[in-house]
Amino acid sequence: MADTGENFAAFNSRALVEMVGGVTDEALKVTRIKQFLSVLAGRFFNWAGRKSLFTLHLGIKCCAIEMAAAATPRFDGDRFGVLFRSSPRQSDVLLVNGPVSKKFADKIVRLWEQMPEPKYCIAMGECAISGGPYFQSYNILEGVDTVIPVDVYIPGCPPRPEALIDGFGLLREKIIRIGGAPSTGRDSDKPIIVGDE
Amino acid sequence: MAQMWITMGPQHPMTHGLWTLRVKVDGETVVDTEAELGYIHRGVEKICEARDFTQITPYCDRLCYVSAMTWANSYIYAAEDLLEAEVPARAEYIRLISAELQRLASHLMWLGAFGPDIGNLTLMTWCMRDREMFLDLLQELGGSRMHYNYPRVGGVKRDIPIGFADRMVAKVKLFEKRIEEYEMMLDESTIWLVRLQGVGYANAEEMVEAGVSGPNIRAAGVNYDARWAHPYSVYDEVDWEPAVEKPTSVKGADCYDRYRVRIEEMRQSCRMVLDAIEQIPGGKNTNYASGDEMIYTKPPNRAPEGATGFSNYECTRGASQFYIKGGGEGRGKMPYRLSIRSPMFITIPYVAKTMIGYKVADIPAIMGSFDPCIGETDR
Amino acid sequence: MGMAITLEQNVTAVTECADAINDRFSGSGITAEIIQHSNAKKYSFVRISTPPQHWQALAKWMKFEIGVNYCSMITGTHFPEGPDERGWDVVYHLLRQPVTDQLPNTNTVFVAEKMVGSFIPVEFEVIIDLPNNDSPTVPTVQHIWIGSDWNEKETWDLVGIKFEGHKNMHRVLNPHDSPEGFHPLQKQHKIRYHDFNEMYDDAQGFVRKPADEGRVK
Amino acid sequence: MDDKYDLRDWIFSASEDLVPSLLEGTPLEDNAAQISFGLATFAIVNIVFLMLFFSQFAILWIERKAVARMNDRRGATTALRSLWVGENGVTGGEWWNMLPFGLGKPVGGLNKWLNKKFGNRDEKFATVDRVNNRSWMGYPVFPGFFQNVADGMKFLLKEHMVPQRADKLIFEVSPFLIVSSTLLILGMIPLSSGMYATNPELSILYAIAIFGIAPIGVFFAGWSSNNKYTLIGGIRSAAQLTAYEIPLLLTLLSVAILSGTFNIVESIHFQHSAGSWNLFLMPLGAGLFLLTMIAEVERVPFDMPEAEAELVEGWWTEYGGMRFGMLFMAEYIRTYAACFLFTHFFLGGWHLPFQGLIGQIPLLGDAYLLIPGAVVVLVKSWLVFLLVFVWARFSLARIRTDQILEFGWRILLPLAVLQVVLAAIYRLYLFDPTEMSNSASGGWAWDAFGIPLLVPIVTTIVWLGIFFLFLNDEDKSGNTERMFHVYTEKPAGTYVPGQE
Repeated sequence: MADTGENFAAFNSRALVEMVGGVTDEALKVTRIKQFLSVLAGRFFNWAGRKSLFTLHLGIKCCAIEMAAAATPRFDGDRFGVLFRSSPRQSDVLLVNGPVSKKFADKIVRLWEQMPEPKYCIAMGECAISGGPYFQSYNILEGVDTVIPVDVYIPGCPPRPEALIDGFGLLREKIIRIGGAPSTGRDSDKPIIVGDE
Repeated sequence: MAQMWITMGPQHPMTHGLWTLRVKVDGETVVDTEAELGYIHRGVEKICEARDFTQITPYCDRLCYVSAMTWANSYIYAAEDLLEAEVPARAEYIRLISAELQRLASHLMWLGAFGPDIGNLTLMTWCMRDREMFLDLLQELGGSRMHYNYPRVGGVKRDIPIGFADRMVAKVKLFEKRIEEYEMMLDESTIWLVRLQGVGYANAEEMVEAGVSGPNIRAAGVNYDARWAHPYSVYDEVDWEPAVEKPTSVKGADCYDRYRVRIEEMRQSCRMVLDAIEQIPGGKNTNYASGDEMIYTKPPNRAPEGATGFSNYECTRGASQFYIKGGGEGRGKMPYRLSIRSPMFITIPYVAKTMIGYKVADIPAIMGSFDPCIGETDR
Repeated sequence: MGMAITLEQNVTAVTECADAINDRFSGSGITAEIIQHSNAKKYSFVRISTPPQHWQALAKWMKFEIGVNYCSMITGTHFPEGPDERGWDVVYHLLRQPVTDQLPNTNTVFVAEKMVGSFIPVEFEVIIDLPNNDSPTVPTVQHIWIGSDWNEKETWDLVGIKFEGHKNMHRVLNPHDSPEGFHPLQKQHKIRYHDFNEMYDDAQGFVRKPADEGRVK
Repeated sequence: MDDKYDLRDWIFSASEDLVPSLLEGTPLEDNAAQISFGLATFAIVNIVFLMLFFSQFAILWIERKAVARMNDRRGATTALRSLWVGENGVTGGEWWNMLPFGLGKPVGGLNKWLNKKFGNRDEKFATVDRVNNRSWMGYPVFPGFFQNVADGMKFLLKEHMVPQRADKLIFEVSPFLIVSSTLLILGMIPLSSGMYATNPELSILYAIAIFGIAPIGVFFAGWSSNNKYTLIGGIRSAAQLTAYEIPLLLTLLSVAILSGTFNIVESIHFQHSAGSWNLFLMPLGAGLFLLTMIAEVERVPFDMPEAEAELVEGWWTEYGGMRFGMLFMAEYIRTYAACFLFTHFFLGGWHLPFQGLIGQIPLLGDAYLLIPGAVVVLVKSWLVFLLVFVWARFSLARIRTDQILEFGWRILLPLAVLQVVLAAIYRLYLFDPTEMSNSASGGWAWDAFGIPLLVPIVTTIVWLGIFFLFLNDEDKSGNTERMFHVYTEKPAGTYVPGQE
């Protein structure tokens, strides 16, 4: 057959693809499978994300000892899925447990940037919140939130390990709300403060 | 392989805090090291110039986060020197008990952090478990888990509560059994021995020359301890002997010696508090109101013009010293200059040089065995 | 029973040391006196005051003749309103420790009460007054006591006392990029307190939180 | 003896029955045999793989809980319950209403009922509520089992990061190299004689060959990350695995010599037929196998490549997100495979302990033999994991690199050679092939001088004796150079010079 540029076939492939595709699209729209999947899977993944909070093993000052105590027999943060990893690449939570000095400020920002999204920051103790007892010092920043967006504030000097565990609980509560939202676009106006019921 | 510099820190499991060790390695062998401090420099000395003598105690608590009580006591002795305060005997006993309980807690924290350095993860939790016992006791005194703000110029904040003595004796006796448990787990493990023995030699004269003090020197076979050499408190009245290790080489003390000497020191601290609680003037089951003359003598709150105060105190990591210049017009209530001598500030650069010649894997063992604490180092 | 140096031992040793220093250095401006602590057990120590130019000689002599082997702390102080001859002072705290190397499988357990002579631990305080000018300078003792190395670095870093001849002087506690001549423990720097906000303006550009801007603490 | 439950046979026969009848009359009729074989193989491979893979969660759970108990802790307690009770009463809105067509309404109703029944009941203290939502009416069900599920799923959510100066291709490829080669190990591990994916003739060699691929991936990963810690970790890993591969090979060679085959299934059959598990014939070999396997899977005390104290996280420091999750999983699969191999080579595979003796008891013995082989294998390997891998990891410290290598080359290698020689001697002179029997009661091929099972009993006693001899051989006072000897003064400070 000479190629006249016309297609005389009853069913050409393009029509088939268009038809099948159209039907599939319609079917997807009608059954709303996407919506099903996103709601259900989102729900499940949100659960996974909030139940498994690996914390960067970063000990700055006093609160680091309470952080360690929270992982040990009496308090046992492992019950709640709080594990400590030494590499920022494998952690979800940056637990700032001490004053941030000018020398350490760019280091901690770098650690924060090395952590993959979604990531969360907890300011533990007065020093990390506002400079604490060292608010007058020439070398201490007024809280870690001058350089890193903070999700949860745990006051205390140092906060007891129970408070830390509760802080993780409140972070989970927040994760239900924000899900895996990137750390840059969160509602930082409404910080969560432990004990501020 | 060519030599290369590795930067360990500031966030690194080996550092026990926030500092940087730069290591030059040739394959697995350490060729050169450099220590870099100052990541949590808070300027405590400057802040204390604007605090009166009672307000300084919390800052001294927070100097070292694992032995708050000893640092606060250390400051208090310097302030008493400055203010010429008298201290009742019962208060001295209570200070001794609190300091030795803190020493137990601190050494447990050290052992707990030393375990993961060598790779033994169980040790960490076991030590922290036992540490909680002593934190509870200290909490009964000071009201807080870590920073007690307990001693006062001229005495202590409040008396030991009723029943404290019994609880303390029970816990300390239990802990003496737990020490044997640790020794069973560690000293009889060949891996523990081959990791520590013959590693990180440091001899006594070299350490004194470099300014190392405390258990690290006693590990090298010399009994030198500020508790008897520059006496304070009532250490001459209670039953104890300094813990000293025999070095096994002319090269001095290795990591194993430093581990052993701290274990022995824990035993001696147990012995001390058990004896002190029996001898305490005023009885162990009485509770005087705070401010009572048995536990507190009101000091003058202004220092005389040009006065200085100095204390040499055996902290858990070595000799901590405070030097306070007081007086001055209108500033008599506050120190004009308060200077802190931290044992680890001088030890860490020395330890960094000690590592040269050993393997990369020995770095945490050597560093951990010297018990670094960066809170006091950076001040 | 626990042990401790007795007061008699302490007084004997302190007197010996003070006398030795006064004998050796009489007429050079170096004076040694015995001061009693007013805390704890009321022990005494030797307070030496020396002009800076004789400090190295004194230090060497102390180390090798009376066995002062331990430099424990160095304190610099700024007196901006002080007299012309005392605008700064540097205080060295030195200790004599009876510490020696041990042969294998031996150790020295001192019986404190029986110690005599140069074995008795003694505490020294060396005060060096410096004239009131912009560049306080003291000769270094880095080569005499290794332990003074980092102490001197710290004193320079925080107070700004220059140690003449010190090798490898650098900042240890303040950030390396602190501005030249910034030594926070000098008295012209006020702490961030009430009206003094100038410490917020620093080289690295850290500022207060926007919410706290202009707020007085 | 073959396992009673021959799943493989059932599936194949069912497939052979069904497929030709289904395909009758279609153009595929001629190929029915091949198709039925393919389908059956596909089914059995998937069943076995999924069983192995999901029983791995048990391994993770066992480790987590056992470790917690050794550490005086409680361990993970996460439960699925918080899926519907949320956290602290925050449930993220009525999500079921977001489902289309109102299909979520019954879910919502169920959820409300569950919340009412098992949810937080407004305790006086909010913290009680917060803590309580990890259990069902106060009774945790498989506490913490779902923690590992959550960990794995979370990794899927994480951002994928490649260091800027990394060698991107190799950085991306090496996790897959490690994971895929690790999954291949599972291919030839039999769960019982009737449950295996494939059974190559030389499956022992295959296992070792596959075990040897992952180290290359490890080295690639360490090198390509462009990080000094990972580089050192990768090099350490390469050195260590090379050193320990050879004793491992020799140990397996001795297993092959003893059982006369390079096939795992046959070597298991041999253990039963000859009358004794290999563990009792070559305790030395079993010990060597465990030691080298711990080193192969890089766990404490041989975890130098991942030494957390000095190398942050070792060669996987730079991996985050799902890449790290896969590497983590691969490490556990390797450990799990090591447990399976130990079970098969030394603990008689799917055979029950004292199967021959207990099986002869009427009724009880029959019931005993009804236990499925797959269950026996799984329980045995979990026990091996718990008693060897977990226990060692959390009671021992970590050995230094040079000490690891010295131990491998200078101690393990000669011992492995010795074991090969011993195995040959056993097979040649102490083994009686005529007494082999594949019946339920097993054979008596290791008798000597007419005493049943004399060879394994004597062997075990001799090696235990040697072990205890070495255990108590510390000369505490003789050696002043102290290496390897506890020589400390006790109590400290009692020594006064001049009074000794």
